[in-house]
Amino acid sequence: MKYSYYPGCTLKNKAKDLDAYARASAKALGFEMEEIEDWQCCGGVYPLGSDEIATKLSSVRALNDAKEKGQDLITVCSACHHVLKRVNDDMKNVDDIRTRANNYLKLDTPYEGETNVLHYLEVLRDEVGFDEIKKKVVNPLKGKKIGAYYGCLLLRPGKIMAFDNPENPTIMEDFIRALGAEPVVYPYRNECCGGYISLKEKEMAQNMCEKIMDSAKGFEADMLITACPLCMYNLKKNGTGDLPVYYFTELLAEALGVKEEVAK
Amino acid sequence: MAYTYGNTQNAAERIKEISGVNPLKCMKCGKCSATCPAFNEMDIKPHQFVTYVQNGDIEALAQSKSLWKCLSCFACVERCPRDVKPGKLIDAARQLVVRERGQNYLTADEIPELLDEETPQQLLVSAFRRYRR
Amino acid sequence: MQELIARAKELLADGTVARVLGWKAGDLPYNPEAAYFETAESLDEFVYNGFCGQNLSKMMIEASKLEGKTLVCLKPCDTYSFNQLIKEHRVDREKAYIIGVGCKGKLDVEKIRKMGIKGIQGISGAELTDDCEELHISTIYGDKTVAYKDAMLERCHVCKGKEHMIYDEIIGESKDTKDADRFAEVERIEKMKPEERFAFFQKELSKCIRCNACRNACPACSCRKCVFDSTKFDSAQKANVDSFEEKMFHIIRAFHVAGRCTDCGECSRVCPQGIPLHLFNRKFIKDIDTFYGEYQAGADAESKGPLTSFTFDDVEPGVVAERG
Amino acid sequence: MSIEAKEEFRPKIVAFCCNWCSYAGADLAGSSRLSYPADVKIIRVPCSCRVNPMFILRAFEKGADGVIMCGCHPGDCHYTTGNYYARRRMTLLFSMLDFIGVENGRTRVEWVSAAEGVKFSQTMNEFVEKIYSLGKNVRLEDLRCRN
Amino acid sequence: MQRIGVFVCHCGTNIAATVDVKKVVEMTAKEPGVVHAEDYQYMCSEAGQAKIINAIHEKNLTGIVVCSCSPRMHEATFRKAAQKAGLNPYMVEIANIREHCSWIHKDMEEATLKAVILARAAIAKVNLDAPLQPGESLVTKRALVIGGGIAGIQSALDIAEAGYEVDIVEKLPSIGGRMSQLDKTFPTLDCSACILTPKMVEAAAHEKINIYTYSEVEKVSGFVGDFTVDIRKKARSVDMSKCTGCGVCSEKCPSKKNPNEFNRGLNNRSAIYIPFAQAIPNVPVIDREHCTKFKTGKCGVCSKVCAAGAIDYEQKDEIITQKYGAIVVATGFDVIPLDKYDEYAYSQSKDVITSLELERIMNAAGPTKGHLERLSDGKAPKNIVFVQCVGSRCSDERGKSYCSKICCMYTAKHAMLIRDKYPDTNVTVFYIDVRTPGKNFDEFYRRAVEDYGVNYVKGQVGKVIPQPDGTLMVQASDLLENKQILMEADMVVLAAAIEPNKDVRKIATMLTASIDTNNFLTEAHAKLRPVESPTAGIFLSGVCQGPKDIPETVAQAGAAAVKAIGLLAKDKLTTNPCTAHSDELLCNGCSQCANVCPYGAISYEEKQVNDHGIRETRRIAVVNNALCQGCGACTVTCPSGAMDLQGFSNRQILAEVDAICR
Repeated sequence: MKYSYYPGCTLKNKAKDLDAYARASAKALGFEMEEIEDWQCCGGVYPLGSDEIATKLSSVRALNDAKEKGQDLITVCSACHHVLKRVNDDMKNVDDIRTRANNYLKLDTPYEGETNVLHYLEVLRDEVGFDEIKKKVVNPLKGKKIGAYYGCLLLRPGKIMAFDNPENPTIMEDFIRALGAEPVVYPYRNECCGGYISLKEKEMAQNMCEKIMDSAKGFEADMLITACPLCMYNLKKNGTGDLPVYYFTELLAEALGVKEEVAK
Repeated sequence: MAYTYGNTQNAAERIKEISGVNPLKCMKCGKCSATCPAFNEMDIKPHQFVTYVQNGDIEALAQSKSLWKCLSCFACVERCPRDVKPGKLIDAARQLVVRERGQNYLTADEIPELLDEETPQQLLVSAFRRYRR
Repeated sequence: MQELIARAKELLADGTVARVLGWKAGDLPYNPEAAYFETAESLDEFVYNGFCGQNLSKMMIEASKLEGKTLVCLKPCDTYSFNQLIKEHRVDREKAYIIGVGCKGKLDVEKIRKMGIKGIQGISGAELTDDCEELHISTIYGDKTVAYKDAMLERCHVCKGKEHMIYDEIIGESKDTKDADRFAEVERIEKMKPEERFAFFQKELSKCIRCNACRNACPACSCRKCVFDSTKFDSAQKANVDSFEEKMFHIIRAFHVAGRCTDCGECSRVCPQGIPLHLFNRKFIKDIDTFYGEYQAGADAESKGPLTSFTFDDVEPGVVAERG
Repeated sequence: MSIEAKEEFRPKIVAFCCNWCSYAGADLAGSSRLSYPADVKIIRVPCSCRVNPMFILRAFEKGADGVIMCGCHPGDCHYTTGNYYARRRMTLLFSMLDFIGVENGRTRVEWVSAAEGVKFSQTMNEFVEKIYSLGKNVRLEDLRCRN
Repeated sequence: MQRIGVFVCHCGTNIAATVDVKKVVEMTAKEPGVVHAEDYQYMCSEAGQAKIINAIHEKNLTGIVVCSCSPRMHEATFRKAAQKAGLNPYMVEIANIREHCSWIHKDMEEATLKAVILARAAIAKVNLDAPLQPGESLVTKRALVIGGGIAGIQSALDIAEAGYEVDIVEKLPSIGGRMSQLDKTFPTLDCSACILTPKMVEAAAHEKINIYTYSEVEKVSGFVGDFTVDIRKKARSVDMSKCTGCGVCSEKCPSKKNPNEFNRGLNNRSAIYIPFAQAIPNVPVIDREHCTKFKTGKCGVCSKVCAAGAIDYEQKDEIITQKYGAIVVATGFDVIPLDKYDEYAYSQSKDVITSLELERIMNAAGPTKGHLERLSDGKAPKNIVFVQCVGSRCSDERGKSYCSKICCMYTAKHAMLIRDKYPDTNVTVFYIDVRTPGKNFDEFYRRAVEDYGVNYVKGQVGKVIPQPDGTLMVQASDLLENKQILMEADMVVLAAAIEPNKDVRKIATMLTASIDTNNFLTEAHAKLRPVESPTAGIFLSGVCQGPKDIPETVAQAGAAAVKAIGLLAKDKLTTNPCTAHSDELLCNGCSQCANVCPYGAISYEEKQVNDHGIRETRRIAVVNNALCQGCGACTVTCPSGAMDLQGFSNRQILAEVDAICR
């Protein structure tokens, strides 16, 4: 299976690991991620305004690129996934935005939300299958108690993201189980860490990160995993400091025995 | 800050238009405020956004701290039983401010001192998108 | 034909049937007409050849009312109509002795004329016993030969098959003459723009002179009194001063036979103006097949027709607008 | 011609409504004061299956610009099965009208329950708007019927 | 030619404010056939009707057109008036110029013009009206009640007391319904079982009442006064006539781990079971899905221990066909599933429960024997939080748009009972509004606050956060304080919205009774006919029509019973004369009409006819007027137009079309 891949700015920079482990794991699991050419930054925040067109165009370009290749579009970064998925929904369902965006872009054939946007985790769950992953795990992460930190962007708004139950998600827990570790379910796993405001409102972000990490620790998690570079940064920077945070792809790569390759 | 929105009803209409939210659907249950992780930092609380828009008191909303404290985490959007989506309203108000007033919450000059080694690009671009025109 | 006549005489003689419904020669070599024969002698006038296109099923409605059985000669495609009439209680199966007559395709004299053949004095090669590959036409301008196929009725090019759906015995061989797609013409029209379709039907239907030949020939149009002749709908026949009249008449006529029409093609065969009336019926048949599953009226005498049955998840009428 | 074109076009629209659901839905639209253009005139029939294609053709013949039929939702027919037959009949009729080149927006079927006053009003507004966009029905009108 | 009178109603200002009634009078007066036209303030009033009657007498009117409200409102009124004046009532037509005109248009000129056109259509129709005589049909003096909860029981009792046979069909093994699951009832705090059980016993003992439990309605045909219903009596696997109800079978049954539906799955029951102690009938049923004997063929313990020899593994479903004159629907409700409200941690924590589960916990026969305990660890809760409006008043697809009506009151009840029995427990209720319309209801709620110290907080709960120590944190709004609260709780009770029983849609379809988008059955008129379905002979009892508490349910059940009795008391019903009729001279006898008739009202006869001198025997369609309901399906199927519908004839409808398109 071959997917169009949208890495996003952070994965080319501060979150290189997230990207590298994802690619290595994909190879081990037998699917291919083909980076789309000339992708542009998604903007990091989905422009909520119904009259915002320009800020949605970079996403539409990426989506259209995948459509032209006839591939599903895969992302690893939660924020990029969120933005792409929501813009795609607009292009599919909101007449006004679709018309205006197409008028602007003047594509050969108008883009109408045809591309299927998938998060890497969704590929693992729906295309590869967690049972299949379990079979391919060479270093089961036995004995590790891992808390999944979902954050907001993957889950909400639930209707559009259609990723998992937004109030009681299970995909990352199933993922953790597939790697041979024990998932820790804690109530703050879908609460916001305050990543977006961490630049100016440090104290606020600190409060929020602490709440999340204290809750996870309370339920005896040894570590957290996340799919979002911003959450990663924020939890590390503004959290309690005594709970390690990893990208989910790193643990995947480790369990699949391809982590060393990446380190090289 | 002496600048005011000429016709307040117009500004309210703009907010409704940008957000696509009908504030009249609100039944004042307060679930948004019960949900909001930034509640304590806000001067105008999420459930009050609706009333401000309804009353056309956009100036107060524009001046509020809440505008910049909202995390865009969509928790209120997800849980609102009436499809009112206070998060969308506040986002629209924020856009109105940065667009029409040229009032950037964050200027380019301020940024370097806020950065550290690990700051991801994502945070920078999102800050730009959220806080300035 | 001789075999047919011999058998008919036999059946008359032994009292199985009281009369024979077949064809006798007309005033021209190509216009045999339906006729009853009640004696062995009269059967000498009996003819059956490539020009006996007329579907005799409908005549059995009246024949069913007569004393005794009627021997009726039905071609494969006529038997569909007969079945449909049984289903609708219009003919009495017990009153009919059906001889399924062979058919190798029926001829359209208009097609011959269109080839520029005039002054026809005689035609051979169209007997049931012939192989029906070539027609030999003697005219006042000399003899001509044309391919049988080229003179066939449109309906025979889309023949439903050489099997008789109902019969008591079969005499003569049949040939499958299908060499075209039944819905091709309908599809061609469907692909046109609405204005073009409108213009097409405007042109065709404006030829209509409301002679009612179609109605009279149609085995499904068997109402004792047509709605267009009754006061029930205030639709009693009026002079045609406007195109709508024809549209209304032909749409309603097609609608009334929708799900019952066997596609026997008599309407187009008898139209003196050459209007392709069968297109309306074919359109309904095509829609019925696509929307509700393939259905051939007259294939049996029991099943419920598509307009008197339904499924819970039939397509919505909006489908017409959706498909554009 | 040019004089006629300047005349404001007010379409004639006939709505056949079944007594049990759609007519009641129209009543509810009325008592809820949900407006729709006055161009729509409703004819009450016991059931959508009472609507004969001849009625629809007749309306067009007499100069109607649009004909809409409303009935109970499939499965909710007061007479159990009436609207299922109506659905087949109208599907075929509409398809035939489309086939002979009549704009298919001039006919519509909508299922409206007694509780759907809002839907009734919305449907009529949409339909009228559609008919306005199509303009006068010149293709089916019988000119003799003008008076 | 008819002599037609047109009567235009002002309906106060309802019509007159938008429609120029004088103009309508003036315009319609000119129509062919119209010999009289007048307007009046209220046509439906006595005085208005008198005007019609007078005009009929004075002007020898043969047809009446009333331009007024919907015929669904006053057609019957005006028909009766005409009848009084000696005119056939079916010579009256209504032009609906209120609902279809004045109420939806603003422009007077436009509305007036439309009113005139609608009147013209009605005039055109009257012109072709023919006097009709209603027929008669017999009434089967027996009622069917679908559902054996308090609504069904009450309706059945009332009908039976009036002297008619009643059958109750209950899907579950016992009657009793939701009310049997309740512990106490508001606003008086009686024990639910104490007031329900006598009713159940009375119903069971009543000589006119026949109860089919563990049974479902399978098929309904016919019409008002003469329904034929197939009831599927599911195999109980126990012979009701032999069983003594000793209960040994349940005790000895080795398959004990099956969720106890009666206790909302909070504990388990055996595979052969009696749902609850007061069950009627007191006969167990084998849950074949969980029974070892049925699953593996090996076991048969119950059969061995049954002294009465009542166990019958071979029992089959039985179909009972019965005729009824009236049907009462009392299918009740359930609470909505909470899988879309995971922010309240219902699926994550055993201590987050629904109010109905709390009823079972509080009940002496419940899973905790009536002790208020946390289901997770059996400890007594110290802080209980109630959350109101969980899934009610929601405009998204997660919940229901309506107010469930009973939650405010039962929550006050729960809060009060808990504070009364366990005074050390803190009780907080988060509410959006407290809605207590009802006799002694607000007083009841105030007692909870004032006498029992229940803490009511205005605001909704955003999230219930399970803690590592097993307690819960509740994050909520206090809107009056403008605060976000984080409150400790060890039990959270959710007032989940109620919704109509899942089966009601299927039943409504069988009955051809209309149903709304929330699956509540629609009443014939929201205000004036609240217990009748628009489908004649179908009556609505209890929550199947809309959310209700017990007193309201019982009141409505009684009202539905009275309506049913009113029907059963008649020996004959006059039937709608607007039936189909076949013109024997036009009929082809083709049988197409019979194919589409839903009532089997069309048969065929070989009949001698004289068709303009031609005498012959023809196969002719004949309509049974008692069976025909007048849908008209046959009329469109008939190609020759032989089949026509009286009151809605082809020519009449065409005349209306012509009048509108004129």
